[in-house]
Amino acid sequence: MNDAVKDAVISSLNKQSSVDSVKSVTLVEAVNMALASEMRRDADVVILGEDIAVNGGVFRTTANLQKEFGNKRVLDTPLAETLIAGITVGMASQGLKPVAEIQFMGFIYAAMEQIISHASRLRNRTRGRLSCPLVIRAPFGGGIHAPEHHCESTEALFAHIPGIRVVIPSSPLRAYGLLLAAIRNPDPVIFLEPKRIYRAVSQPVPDNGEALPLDTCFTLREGSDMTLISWGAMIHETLEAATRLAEANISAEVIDVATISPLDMDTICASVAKTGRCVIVHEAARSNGVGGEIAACLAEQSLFDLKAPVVRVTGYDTIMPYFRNEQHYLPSTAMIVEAAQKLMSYQ
Amino acid sequence: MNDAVKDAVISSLNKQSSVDSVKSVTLVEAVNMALASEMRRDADVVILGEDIAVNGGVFRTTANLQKEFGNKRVLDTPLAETLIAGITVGMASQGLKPVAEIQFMGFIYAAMEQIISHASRLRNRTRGRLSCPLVIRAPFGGGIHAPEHHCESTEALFAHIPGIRVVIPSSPLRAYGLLLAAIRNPDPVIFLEPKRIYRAVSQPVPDNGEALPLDTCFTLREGSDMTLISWGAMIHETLEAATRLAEANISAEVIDVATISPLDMDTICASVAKTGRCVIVHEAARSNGVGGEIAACLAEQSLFDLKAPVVRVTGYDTIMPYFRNEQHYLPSTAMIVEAAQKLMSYQ
Amino acid sequence: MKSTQTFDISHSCLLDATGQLTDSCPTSISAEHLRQAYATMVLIRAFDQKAIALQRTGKLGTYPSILGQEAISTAIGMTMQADDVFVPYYRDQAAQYLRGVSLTEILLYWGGDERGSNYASPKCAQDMPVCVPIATQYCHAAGIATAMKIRAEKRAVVVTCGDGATSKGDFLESLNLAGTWHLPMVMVVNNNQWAISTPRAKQCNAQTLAQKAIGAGVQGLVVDGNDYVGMAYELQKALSRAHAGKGPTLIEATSYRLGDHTTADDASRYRPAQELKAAWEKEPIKRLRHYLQTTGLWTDADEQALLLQVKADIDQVVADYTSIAADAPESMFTYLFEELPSARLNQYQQVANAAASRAVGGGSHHE
Amino acid sequence: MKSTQTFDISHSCLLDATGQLTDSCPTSISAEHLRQAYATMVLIRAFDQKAIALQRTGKLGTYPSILGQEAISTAIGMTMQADDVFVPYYRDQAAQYLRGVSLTEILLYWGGDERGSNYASPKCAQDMPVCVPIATQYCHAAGIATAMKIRAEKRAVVVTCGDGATSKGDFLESLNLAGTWHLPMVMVVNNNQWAISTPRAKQCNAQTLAQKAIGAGVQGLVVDGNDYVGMAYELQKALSRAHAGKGPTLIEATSYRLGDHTTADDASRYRPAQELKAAWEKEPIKRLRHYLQTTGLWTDADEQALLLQVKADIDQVVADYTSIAADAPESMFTYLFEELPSARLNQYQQVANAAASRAVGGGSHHE
Ligand SMILES: Cc1ncc(C[n+]2csc(CCOP(=O)(O)OP(=O)(O)O)c2C)c(N)n1
Ligand SMILES: Cc1ncc(C[n+]2csc(CCOP(=O)(O)OP(=O)(O)O)c2C)c(N)n1
Ligand SMILES: [Mg+2]
Ligand SMILES: [Mg+2]
Repeated sequence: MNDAVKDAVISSLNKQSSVDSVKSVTLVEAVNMALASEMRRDADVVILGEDIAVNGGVFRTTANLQKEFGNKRVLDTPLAETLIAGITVGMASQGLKPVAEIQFMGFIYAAMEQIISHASRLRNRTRGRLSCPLVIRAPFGGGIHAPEHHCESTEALFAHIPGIRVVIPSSPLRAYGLLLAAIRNPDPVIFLEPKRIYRAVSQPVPDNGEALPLDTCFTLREGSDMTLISWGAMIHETLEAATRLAEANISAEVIDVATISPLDMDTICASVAKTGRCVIVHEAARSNGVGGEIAACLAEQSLFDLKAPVVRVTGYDTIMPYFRNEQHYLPSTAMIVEAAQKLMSYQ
Repeated sequence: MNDAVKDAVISSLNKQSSVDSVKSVTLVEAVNMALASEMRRDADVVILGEDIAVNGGVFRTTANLQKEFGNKRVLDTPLAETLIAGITVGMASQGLKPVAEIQFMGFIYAAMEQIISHASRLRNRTRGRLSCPLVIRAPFGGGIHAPEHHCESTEALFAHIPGIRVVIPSSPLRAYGLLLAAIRNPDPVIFLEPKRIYRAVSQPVPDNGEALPLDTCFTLREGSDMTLISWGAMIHETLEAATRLAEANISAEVIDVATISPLDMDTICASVAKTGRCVIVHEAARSNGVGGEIAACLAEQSLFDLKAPVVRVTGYDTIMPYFRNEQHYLPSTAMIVEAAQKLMSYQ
Repeated sequence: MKSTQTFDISHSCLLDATGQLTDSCPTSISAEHLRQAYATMVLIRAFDQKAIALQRTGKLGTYPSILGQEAISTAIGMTMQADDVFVPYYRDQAAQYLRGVSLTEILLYWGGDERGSNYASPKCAQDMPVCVPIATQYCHAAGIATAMKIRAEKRAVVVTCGDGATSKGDFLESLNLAGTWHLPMVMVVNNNQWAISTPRAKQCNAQTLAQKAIGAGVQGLVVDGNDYVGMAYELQKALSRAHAGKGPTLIEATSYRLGDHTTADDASRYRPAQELKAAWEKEPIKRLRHYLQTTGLWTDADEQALLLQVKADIDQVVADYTSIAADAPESMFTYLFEELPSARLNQYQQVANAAASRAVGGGSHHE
Repeated sequence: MKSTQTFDISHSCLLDATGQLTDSCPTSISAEHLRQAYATMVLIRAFDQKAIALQRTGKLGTYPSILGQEAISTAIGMTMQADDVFVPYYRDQAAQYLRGVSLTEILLYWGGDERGSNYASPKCAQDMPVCVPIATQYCHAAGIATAMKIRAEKRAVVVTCGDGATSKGDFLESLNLAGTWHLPMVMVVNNNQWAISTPRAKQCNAQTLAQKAIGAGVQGLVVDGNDYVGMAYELQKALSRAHAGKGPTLIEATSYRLGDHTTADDASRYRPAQELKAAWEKEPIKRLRHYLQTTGLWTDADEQALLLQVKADIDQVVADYTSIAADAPESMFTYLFEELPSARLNQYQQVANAAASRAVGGGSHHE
């Protein structure tokens, strides 16, 4: 992101957290606030999904919205993910701004055909005559002791698809600002919510209707020895790792990619130019994960800035184990610290 | 691949092409030969898909198989890709070895849920009690002046999924040997056929029932100045580029990845250790493509072998244009040569 | 204790294969309506033949012929309200034409040019482009109908597909939603008896495809799709129901694919010649002409004038089409997003530069 | 010219809500059969309560209760042939148990341990594990039935799902295939009136879910799923048809989800208390017991003995379950492929090493 935007973002991040008249909310509540705020502002915004209306969503992200906005704008659908994605495309083609929920990312695969073959292409196929201003939200990631198929982190599948944006917030504040931006964006956005931290932290989030930019990374901590890159729930282990590294006198910059597609490599390359070392952290399986794309861009654009190999600390290339063993799959703070420390041996 | 296998493969490659009593066949015919050969050998092999039986497939890869093997082993399905993938999983769970065809890769997306959530997991979910020895074949790639949605190269989506193999032949010989291996493999394999070269070249392929290994790259040409890596139809532009580079006294090694998941990085790293330079060529969109994974592995494992940035020559991050402009999307030999020449300026 | 519930599917045909009306002509279908419908069908059949010829001579890509299904598509175009939304499949040349899509645009689309779906006429600005992935358009149609319901508009969506499409999940999910949400939709299944090489009987064991509506709580019926009059009449009724908020209708329009699946197909490999011959006896244009001529609504002079006009129109269309140079290569990025993300500027520039350096040799025309 | 075609859906109930037979008991259902079925239902209800209690105390993960659907699942388990294949959904504890799956395995599965689907009994070695992605199992069932047909075996597949699942494309695609290929399948829809918070009426506008069979050319019927006798009888007939090569049957078994959707749900947020209360009046166990007692097939002494046995069995199951330590972390790679590709050896070693270094603190038990 350019410096002006960056300053604005960082100062707003700081401003918000210092305002104590503002209600502290969790990520779930921030999503709910953003939906309500945008639905009040824009009558074209409608939301739909399984169990989102009367029940308010299995995670309560859409709680009370049907009460406020009525059953024409808050729609419980039949159980059919292909359909949900497909009608969302249809609604968007006529100028509505639908926000669909897929109950868990593990059930989004039936929607892939509509996302890949239609949502991402409608504008291009019609040379701009029609467009597809939709958002598809889904909780993602493991770590909440859920049954199988409820722990997916397959953001890389979407990041490979041209014509859609993929956005992942890692705090209530960014959830609010990025979701507003996603809804207002005139093109399709896949918005993945890290459910492991849905209620992990609260943060004051002013309901001011201000969107965040969709094409920039967020630098959460500045540092000079290495760059730690992550997104979603893993940001928390990553920040913790940075704290622990600081105790060992290693200064780590932490970047929250947040908008994993299109990817803001400028911020990442600038950071690596400064630090010369880079650890990429994600929960998804390693091979062909988004970390691979970032490392590849570094190998292409920043090779001579690198003092050390680019290291990925990620989920393994295997099926996420059922929950008794899921902690053995998820990257840990210790693993990030260890990887980072190894990199310091390269000068 | 280890050296013994490598020698065997290279010698067999050479042997075959020198045997002139053997019929020269196209890639389409090689696929057909492999299917017939394995169906003769193994009564559990059945094939299914849209228009594959009576019609012999829209590309004729399954021509005449129903005549030989009857309508219990060669099944025309209704028009439903989710179903095709799902019944294939069911059949495989009971010990059949189904080989399903998806008519074009652009229509495989409806099958994603079955591939990701079931085919890849059945063995793991049941701790080996059940398994999924299936093959899903699909023609892929652009360049044949087909309508929209008929030109997909989204192999990266499958390469990110643990528990499945992704295999891509680039010659009739490898199509035959790799397809046999895929069918015999006890786990699910996505087998993508580069339709641009379905009939581009003929090659003597002995119908000897010999499978190729599924976990090794194929080194098609040895060289010392740089490594060119590709797969599928783009292998042809890549080999042509190597020839042109040789004319300019640049010695390029050419590696056909062929089994893009799991990926044989040993062969690639060994080559780059020798050459110090690497160009990765693929038709798919660049971001989060398989080229990214290879470059990332190099940045991780071979950083200090690299004399020059790892360069990707790929399709753009956009929707493949309709056919009047598709040539502007497809990487060309000239682009590969240009990228390679630039790399020679790094010493 | 046992009880039984009963469901009905009606079959209708007004204009039989010999061109005789089996009942009186509905008053909602005027003579002028029938004359225009007939002229459209003749035009579209001629256009279709020309498109196939263009493909054979390398001037068009793979093309799906409408041959045999002209009555269905024409009836859709003739009966829809201007502000309804049409969600076509790839054999809807007649309906698209009547909605305002130019024949040049249809050629452009099959000629491998995205601009063919950027309909210039404001009359069809809201219509969806042709949909290639089978049945996926049914979900769009249901979404568009939902938008109409949300906005409390008196509009309807007409969506079409083939018989093969009815096996696909998205067709069935959308049909179910249409019933559940009582959507203003008219769903037309062009049952042309084949899905490429797969005959209707291998697609589904039900006697009719219309009866899929029963499981969705939707009104379903079978209409002879070679009968223009019956087709138009049932569409009028279904559209009225939709406009009046009375819910969706599924119409199975039975016809026959008189051509190959597309120009890339050779139906003789899988289809009995006898069956094709028999189907020609029932084709829609001849029977409508017979009716119009025997009732004095159409004369030989009308026919002569029409054929001249059709030839002139099509020559013009082809001339327009072949004169359009390929779009700029960098257009592959222009419409990817409303505004190109900065992360893609590099690639945009790369395409543009590559094109500029190739351009020395001139733009690519239709080969 | 108009003609009409008619389709029927039958509704049946033998044992009514008061526990009276509305007809004579089918001879194919013996007294011993009924006693065993009753005992199973009582066992499974007690197991279900225990599982919920385990979840509440942190000893089990999210768990989906079978409460109210015991008759359907038990009837499936009682009527299937040993060499048939069962393709369950997640409320099939009774059928799975009767097929040979141990209750300990069921707890293991919901306790977050893959070994819960590695059924030790050879009796159910061919059965599919519980399926979480709704309706996807219908395709597997169709594939398994296809395998049987290819191999010309006299076996059948029974597959189940909920009412919500009938909206999903894969359910409908599979139903269509069952009809088209005349597959040896019995498809049971557990219509428990709710899909999480979505009531049956918001899922589909059709009067019954069974009528989805009509559009697929499949025999469809509605059975009172709280009536064990009727359920077992209709299943016997459907299985006989399947075994005899006479094709598939879709059975909509109507019941009611007497519990929350899962332990993660709170149905009071969306479901009228009145409706739940009314549903309890029709629940399946009481009515079967009433029938057995009034016909002298079951005594108070039988009941006492059964309850003692059930308690002992369940205590044993829980003891077994809680004594099983977590699987080795590296098992996440052991079953990924038949043979681990060399490209994954590194990661395998990494997990194993990490586990070894953590293991100093002891293995993870059920929290
Ligand atoms: C999802 C999908 N699968 C496969 C195809 C390839 N394909 C194109 S047309 C066609 C047959 C369609 O048959 P039908 O629905 O009866 O329509 P018709 O072409 O007969 O008008 C197939 C299989 C496709 N376009 N989309
Ligand atoms: C494809 C898919 N979408 C969503 C879910 C989340 N989910 C789990 S159960 C359920 C409702 C299922 O309802 P129904 O089919 O009626 O079965 P019931 O639970 O009532 O027995 C939903 C939406 C899922 N598991 N799979
Ligand atoms: Mg057809
Ligand atoms: Mg239910």
